[in-house]
Amino acid sequence: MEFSAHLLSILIWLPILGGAALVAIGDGNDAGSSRARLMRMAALGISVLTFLLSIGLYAGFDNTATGMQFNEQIPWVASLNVFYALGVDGISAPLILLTTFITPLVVIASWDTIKSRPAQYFAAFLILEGLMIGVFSALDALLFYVFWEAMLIPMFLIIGVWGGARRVYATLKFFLYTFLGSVLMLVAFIYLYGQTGGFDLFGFMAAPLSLTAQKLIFVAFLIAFAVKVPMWPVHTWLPDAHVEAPTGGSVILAAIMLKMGGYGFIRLSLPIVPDGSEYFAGMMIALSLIAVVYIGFVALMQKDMKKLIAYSSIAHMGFVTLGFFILWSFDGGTGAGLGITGGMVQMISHGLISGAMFLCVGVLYDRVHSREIADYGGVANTMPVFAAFMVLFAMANAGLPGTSGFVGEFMVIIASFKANFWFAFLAATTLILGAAYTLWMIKRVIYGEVANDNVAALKDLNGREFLVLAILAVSVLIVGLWPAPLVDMMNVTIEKLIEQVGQTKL
Amino acid sequence: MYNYYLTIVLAPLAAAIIAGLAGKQIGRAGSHWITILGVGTSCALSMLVLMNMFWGGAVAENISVYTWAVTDGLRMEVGFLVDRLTALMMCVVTFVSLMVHIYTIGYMREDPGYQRFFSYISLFTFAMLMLVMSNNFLQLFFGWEAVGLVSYLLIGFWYKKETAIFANLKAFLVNRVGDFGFILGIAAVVMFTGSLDYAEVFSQADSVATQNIEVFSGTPWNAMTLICILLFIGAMGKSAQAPLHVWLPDSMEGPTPISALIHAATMVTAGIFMVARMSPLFELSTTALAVVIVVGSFTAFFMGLLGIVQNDIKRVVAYSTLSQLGYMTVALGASAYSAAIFHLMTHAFFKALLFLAAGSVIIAMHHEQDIRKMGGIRKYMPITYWTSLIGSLALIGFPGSSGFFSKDLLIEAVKESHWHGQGLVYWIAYLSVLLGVFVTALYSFRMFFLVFHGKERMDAETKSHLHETPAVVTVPLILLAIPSAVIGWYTVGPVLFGDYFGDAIFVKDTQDVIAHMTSGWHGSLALLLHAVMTPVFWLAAAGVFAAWFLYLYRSDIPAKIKDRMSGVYNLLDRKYYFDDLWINGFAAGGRALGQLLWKKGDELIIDGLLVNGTARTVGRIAAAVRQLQTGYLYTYAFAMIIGLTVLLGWLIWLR
Amino acid sequence: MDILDYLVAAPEITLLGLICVVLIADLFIDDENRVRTFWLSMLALVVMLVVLDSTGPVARTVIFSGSYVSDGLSHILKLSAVIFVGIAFLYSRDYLRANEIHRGEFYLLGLIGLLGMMIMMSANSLLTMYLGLETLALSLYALVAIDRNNVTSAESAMKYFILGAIASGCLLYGISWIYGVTGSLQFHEIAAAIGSDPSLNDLPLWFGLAFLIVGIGFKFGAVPFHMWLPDVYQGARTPVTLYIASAPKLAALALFLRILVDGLGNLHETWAPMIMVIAVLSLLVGNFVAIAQTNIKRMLGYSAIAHVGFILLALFCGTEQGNAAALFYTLTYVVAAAGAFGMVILLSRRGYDAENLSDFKGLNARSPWFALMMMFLMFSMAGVPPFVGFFAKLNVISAVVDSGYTGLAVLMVLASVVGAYYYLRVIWYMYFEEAEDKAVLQANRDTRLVLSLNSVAVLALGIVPGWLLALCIQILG
Amino acid sequence: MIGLEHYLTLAAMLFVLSIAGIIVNRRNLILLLMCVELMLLAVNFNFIAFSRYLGDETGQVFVFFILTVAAAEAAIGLAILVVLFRNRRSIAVQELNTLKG
Amino acid sequence: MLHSILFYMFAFIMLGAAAGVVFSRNPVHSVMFLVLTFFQSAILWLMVEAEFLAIVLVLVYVGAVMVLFLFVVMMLEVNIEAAKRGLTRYAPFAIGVALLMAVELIQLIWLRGHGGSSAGGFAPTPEGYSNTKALGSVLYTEHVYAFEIAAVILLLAIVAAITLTMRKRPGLKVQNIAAQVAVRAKDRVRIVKMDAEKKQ
Repeated sequence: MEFSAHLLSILIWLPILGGAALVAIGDGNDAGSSRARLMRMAALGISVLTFLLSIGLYAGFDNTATGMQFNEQIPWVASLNVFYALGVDGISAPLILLTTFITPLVVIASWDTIKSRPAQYFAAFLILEGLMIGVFSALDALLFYVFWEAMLIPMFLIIGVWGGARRVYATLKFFLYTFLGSVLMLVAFIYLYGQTGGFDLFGFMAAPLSLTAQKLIFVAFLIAFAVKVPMWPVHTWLPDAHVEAPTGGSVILAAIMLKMGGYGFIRLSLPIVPDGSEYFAGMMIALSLIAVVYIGFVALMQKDMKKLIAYSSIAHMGFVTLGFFILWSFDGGTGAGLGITGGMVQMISHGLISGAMFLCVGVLYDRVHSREIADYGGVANTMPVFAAFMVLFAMANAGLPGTSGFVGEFMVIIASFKANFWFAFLAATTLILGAAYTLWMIKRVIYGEVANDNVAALKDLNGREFLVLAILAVSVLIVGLWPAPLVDMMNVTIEKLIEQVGQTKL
Repeated sequence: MYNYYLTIVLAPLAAAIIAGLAGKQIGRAGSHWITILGVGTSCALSMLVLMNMFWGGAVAENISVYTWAVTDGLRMEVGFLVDRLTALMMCVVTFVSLMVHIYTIGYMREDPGYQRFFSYISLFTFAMLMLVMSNNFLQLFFGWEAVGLVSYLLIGFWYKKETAIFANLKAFLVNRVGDFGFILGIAAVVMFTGSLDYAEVFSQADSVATQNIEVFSGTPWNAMTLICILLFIGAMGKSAQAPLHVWLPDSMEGPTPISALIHAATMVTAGIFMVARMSPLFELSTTALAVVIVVGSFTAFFMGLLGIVQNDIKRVVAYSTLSQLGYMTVALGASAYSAAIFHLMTHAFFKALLFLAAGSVIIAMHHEQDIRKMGGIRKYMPITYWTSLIGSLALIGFPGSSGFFSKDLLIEAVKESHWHGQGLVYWIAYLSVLLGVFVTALYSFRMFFLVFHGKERMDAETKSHLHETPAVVTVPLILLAIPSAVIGWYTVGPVLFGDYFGDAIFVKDTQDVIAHMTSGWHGSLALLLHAVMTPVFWLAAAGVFAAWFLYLYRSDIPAKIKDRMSGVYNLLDRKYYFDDLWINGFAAGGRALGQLLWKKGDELIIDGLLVNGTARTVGRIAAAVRQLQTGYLYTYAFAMIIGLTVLLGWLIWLR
Repeated sequence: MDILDYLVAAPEITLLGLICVVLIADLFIDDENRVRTFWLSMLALVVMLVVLDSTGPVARTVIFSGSYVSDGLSHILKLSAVIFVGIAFLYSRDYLRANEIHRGEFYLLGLIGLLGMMIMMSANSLLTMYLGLETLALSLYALVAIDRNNVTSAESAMKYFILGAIASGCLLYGISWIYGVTGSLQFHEIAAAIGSDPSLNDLPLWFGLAFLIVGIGFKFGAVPFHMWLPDVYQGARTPVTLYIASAPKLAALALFLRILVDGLGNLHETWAPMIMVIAVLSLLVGNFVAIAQTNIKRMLGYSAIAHVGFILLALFCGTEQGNAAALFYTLTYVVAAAGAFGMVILLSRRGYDAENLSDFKGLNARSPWFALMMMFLMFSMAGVPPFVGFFAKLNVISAVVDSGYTGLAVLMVLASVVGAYYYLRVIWYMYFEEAEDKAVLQANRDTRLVLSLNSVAVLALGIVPGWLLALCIQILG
Repeated sequence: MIGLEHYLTLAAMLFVLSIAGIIVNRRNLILLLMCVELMLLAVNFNFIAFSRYLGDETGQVFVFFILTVAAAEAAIGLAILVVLFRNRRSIAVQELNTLKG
Repeated sequence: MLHSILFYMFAFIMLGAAAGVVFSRNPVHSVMFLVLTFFQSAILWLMVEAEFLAIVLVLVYVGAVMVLFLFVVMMLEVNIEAAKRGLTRYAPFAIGVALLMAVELIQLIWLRGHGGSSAGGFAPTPEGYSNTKALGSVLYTEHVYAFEIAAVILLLAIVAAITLTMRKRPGLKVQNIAAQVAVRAKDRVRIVKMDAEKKQ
């Protein structure tokens, strides 16, 4: 049995089964008990092991291969022609790596901040990790859908059980919003199943479809993915979910779950319904730009740090969709690939940055138990190390060159300029708006005189927090200063994708 | 030379990282030594590079360091283009930076953030070097933003000060407005050339200039004009050209050394450098050049005027910086790139000097910056006094000083720039630079007199402690005073007329003012002798005289003028209401818009009506349908019967 | 007719014999030892499993002059019914003991009801179908009223009885028309008659059909013939509700498949629109009204209506795929429903029915394992993968889409989003709210084990649904 | 001549009458039980008429079973009624509404 | 012709009686009307030569079921006055729906035709036809399965009725023979030793 032949399965099932074991063993509802400690260690061990194994994915990944790699395929539901088919390419592999990278950090970050039922909490994250990897590696639409939906369950619980005051509202909104989006995707899948006789994604891609069918399928996909991304105007679940979620939940939500939407667009919408996508490209671009500008303004006025970061996530994800959907605005030459690469890089980078930002807020929240900007001020006086990290991540969030935040935005702006001056014009407003809302927050939270006794009593980062933030900081800088390894992973796949999308299916 | 370049760039970076991350471990002395060592190395090597260029005949080098990313046929690289322009900038940057490093030892002696400060300024040096040494737009933008970042950090260095953290946010955001244009400009470059590499882009410049782009449909714009104007918007932000100048005076909230380094000598001139670097592009668009010259003229004259009403010692210098940057911009617009760069260089020295001198005064005055509370300091601080005098004279273009050569020739170049067809633009430019001379002299010496001469207006406590600053402060003053005084004399010939820049700067023959002036060039001495014949000299002299008259001789007059012309005074005092426009106009407008979109758009319409509205509707339907389940048997039976009847009716009548 | 032919009917015959044994044995068991009746009944069910296992599935066999049919469908339905009745008995035992309604008649009526179901599942003529239906219905009426001191039980039994009688009246009226038009009561003869004489396919037959649909709709609890259902679910004691909510759904499916598919399959284009309308109404009414409920039994009642909507939409397609989907859906839904009501029973204590949703508050703190199990069940009912409810819905939607009703499929999924809310609310109460009552749930080991198996089954079936799906397709293919 | 239609019509009217009796009655549960009996009677009419018309005894056999079941049904219905009455001391239909919504 | 007149007569009486069942205010009257309805039905069934069922109807229904009804009506001591409060609020609407259904059914029967036509009345039965015999010959052969089920239903009815209604009344005195037999002397008599009272 070759290791790499089952690597994806291992990556999926190791955390899921580990999580299940954690739930089964439990912690006796005592966060301080030695059993709870053991569970934490186990969770960390599993997530780190998953990460280490995923390095094998990177090492074994062939940048030049055009097809899927690490393929696995066994029949699952024979009567529906469903396969347990896995594989990765340059689009999914980086996202899987992101997932395995972020999860151990979340585990570390939540180490002793979760006081109730830590075993369940960590189990939820592990299961979520496995499911997310599953989404990114599924090559069968139904398998994809199963992972996609199942993912909602642990997240629903994470927000609902360990969240803030309005957690129930937020988590129900999150669940129902995303559920609503994805069920229509299911209908589209079933329709395609009827057309092709299977759920194979490549079968879907190869199937000829009328323009009307493509449009309808696109809309079904759109609702699913737009909610997840989230795009304006179906974004309002995100701020609520983020605000109420525990830190770890926010991190995973922002860092990885939002990427599902972008991944869905690029993996499903574009290749399966190229003509439908082209038909709606204008609308998608418009929505993306609204996300950038409108949400930028909204983010400016937020009083809650998490909400602000949540809105900034929406704005940043606008770049992803913009990058993807300017695909048809070029007549050859540079552009399409740049846009998609930019969108992809933006996803990875946003995963790192928004995760880091939420962790930063979490650090403050753990100490003061408030997310209100007004409750802070002059944090730099008492937490200089933390302040340094926070400013770094804020700058990354504002798209400063040298940080990962810049790479994607730069590529997308350049590509969109070629598509249309005004696309780039509106997209580039993020330079101003992004800096404005992020740095204004920094000004009010980090800088200034010590605002109150709470701030005066703050203690700087402990070793655990430092470790997490430092790892993220380094990765943000590495991606910012040398994105080539990341981009090289994607190039071939994206070229092939563009070629594929370029061929009409009518 | 590759290793030299790498060392030049990385030495300050390494120093910054060490001082920043291990500041506690290496201590205060450790951190200043390490950073000074780093910058010193850079400086020395930069000099070496420059000398190689100047005397060794080294040719321009275009080297790729590493590939940042390649995708979709667009190569994005990190690399160095070291030509004569770059070499000059490298020297200016590293030299001023070195001086500032040394000076900081004294200036920041008691500051708790000592190590952090050194880390920042070293980091700045790295960023600025990356900017000037770049061989492509990506790295240019990187450096561009990185210097902005450090500027942000340094303005807000004293983060407890509300004004400081306001100023740094403002600086960053206003700069971002410029960057907004800049990145679009880069995008436009990529669109038309498919490359980010300077050499590649410049080689395609001619073909780009023939293309059009319809930004507004039906109105074709020349591609080159669009590119240049967009890039110039970036320059306006960084080099504080009106109306994006508002951040610079506020940036004086930062410690004085960085005002000298970043907000006078180096970073703010990045825009000037960039335009000069892009001369092969700008040359191909006269429209863009006209825009450049108009913006520059406005800045040069009107910002200078503001210097007259300022009372904060650093702000006066800051407005003078604005005005001088305007001069450089005008020169750029007049295609006199070398004049602009030359002025940039001299300005770097004397303006850094002036700032450091001001800082010296501030140290001595225990961080009092209001010039109305100074006076007569001359006798307490002789070194500061004399160096300040040199700086001020250089600033006003006193014959023989470095400023004289640069400014005089700059104005001459503007005067000679006939290609604008003697139109309105020409006159605007020429008149503003000319009148600007008077204004410059007036505010420079107003400050000089108020600080160093006249009555001692400070309180007794301060006065009792007043003494010359230590050597770490004065040595850099002296070291900067020397080039401020003499560098023009030696370099004007080769730099301006001796084809120093060679290929580094491209000027179209038809627009080559400097070449036009070369015929009238007979060496520094000739120019010096010629000085008294020019209006420039007399205007400057008049300015100095006016300053003397108003602020030393009849110091009661200014108040009267102020009363008499309160309208004008208010206009100046409120800085032409630019700040109000930005803060109360755009920033407040943006916030109001954000509030509107959030509360009305997101919370009311999307969340309230659409999302929760749907949920409410579902709930209402549920409650309503629930009412049908009355609990009465006959209702239940009736429902069944109605169902049956409808089925039957459908079958019999409708089917 | 050879006497050996009767062996085909061995399950029914055996069960009848066992019922008599239990009936008589129960007379000699006093109240303290009533649990013996339980064990005896369970033994009877085990015997049934053995008998069923040894008699089937054989090739389709028709005996008793065409009254009785034994085929794959009847076999699997009977097998499942026996199992679910057993589960219902098991979950009920402790509750009944605690609430002092532990009477032998509960098991007896349950077994007779099972016999009724089995008769329906094997019915090959309208007459046997009707008699089986009545056997089941009368047992259920009596079961609902079995707690004689309970006002709501009596009320719901009365409602159930009256409405059931109307429904069976309508069914009979419909049967009379079918009989009048085709001259036969046996399904294949009816089908043959319509097939050979297309002129029969006219209004009189359709009228009969409409009346039949009332009866079938009532049995399923489809809107607008559903109104008994919430009241009965709520009013009956929880074990009875559990009984009603589980196995009889299988009988209802048999009712539909035997009559409308086997017998009146030729009339598909007439009955399909009617079924579609009542199915869609069920889907909407069930899901919407369930949201407004505070009583979990009532909520599950409305949820049952919504699920019926799904089952009927699968049947509406009239394709093999659709029928298989309906069978799959029913089987898996019943698994989840049995588990859910089992959980409600588990939460109840002596003299206290945990009927309100709020009784589930903080269950995770009290008994994390059962909270997890309940969560599985709720997510399965909501149709969230990887639980089996998802595959059930998938099959149905797939059948609907294949029949060309994509718009209908969209409506179905949207309705399930609305439906998801009230299932989530249960989870919300269990996980996100503080417990009002911190007591840990007590349960016998066997109940605990079976309930866990039951709940884990919805996950296990969701992960490996292939075999069951293949089986359903094979049976109805 | 009196034929099938007449009997069917009679059955239909009886059927409708019984249904009307059920849905308009709010007084008395016993009446509902009686209406159910009427309904079954209507069905029986149909069966007998069709049986006679078709010359096929099966319909009459069905009636036989309906009568049997109806008797059993009546017994159980009345038993439930008794239980209800014992608990509530009322058999008014309009008071039977504690379960609703 | 006579046949027709008789049919219409009995039919109208039957419908009238049925209406009496529905609209009568006194439950006892309703039961009586129901009995009348059954009698009329029996007659009408006789007219189509369904003698066996007609007899069964009278014997089983009128004789047993109706008596049961009457018994229950009497037993429950229903307050007749209180039960008189009339019809449901939407009775007119309900009657409208019922009429609509009647129209639908009658339209079906008379206007749209059915499987066959018997406008000329029922075909005569063959000579020597005995309804009872015909039924008897199929009941235990062809329909033996149904017959057995019917038996089960009756058993069920017994079980159910007993389950629901039989109860031990609190005041009822019954002997517990097992307990009586099992009794032992020491349970009944306790011999208490007492000290003799002192004489005063």
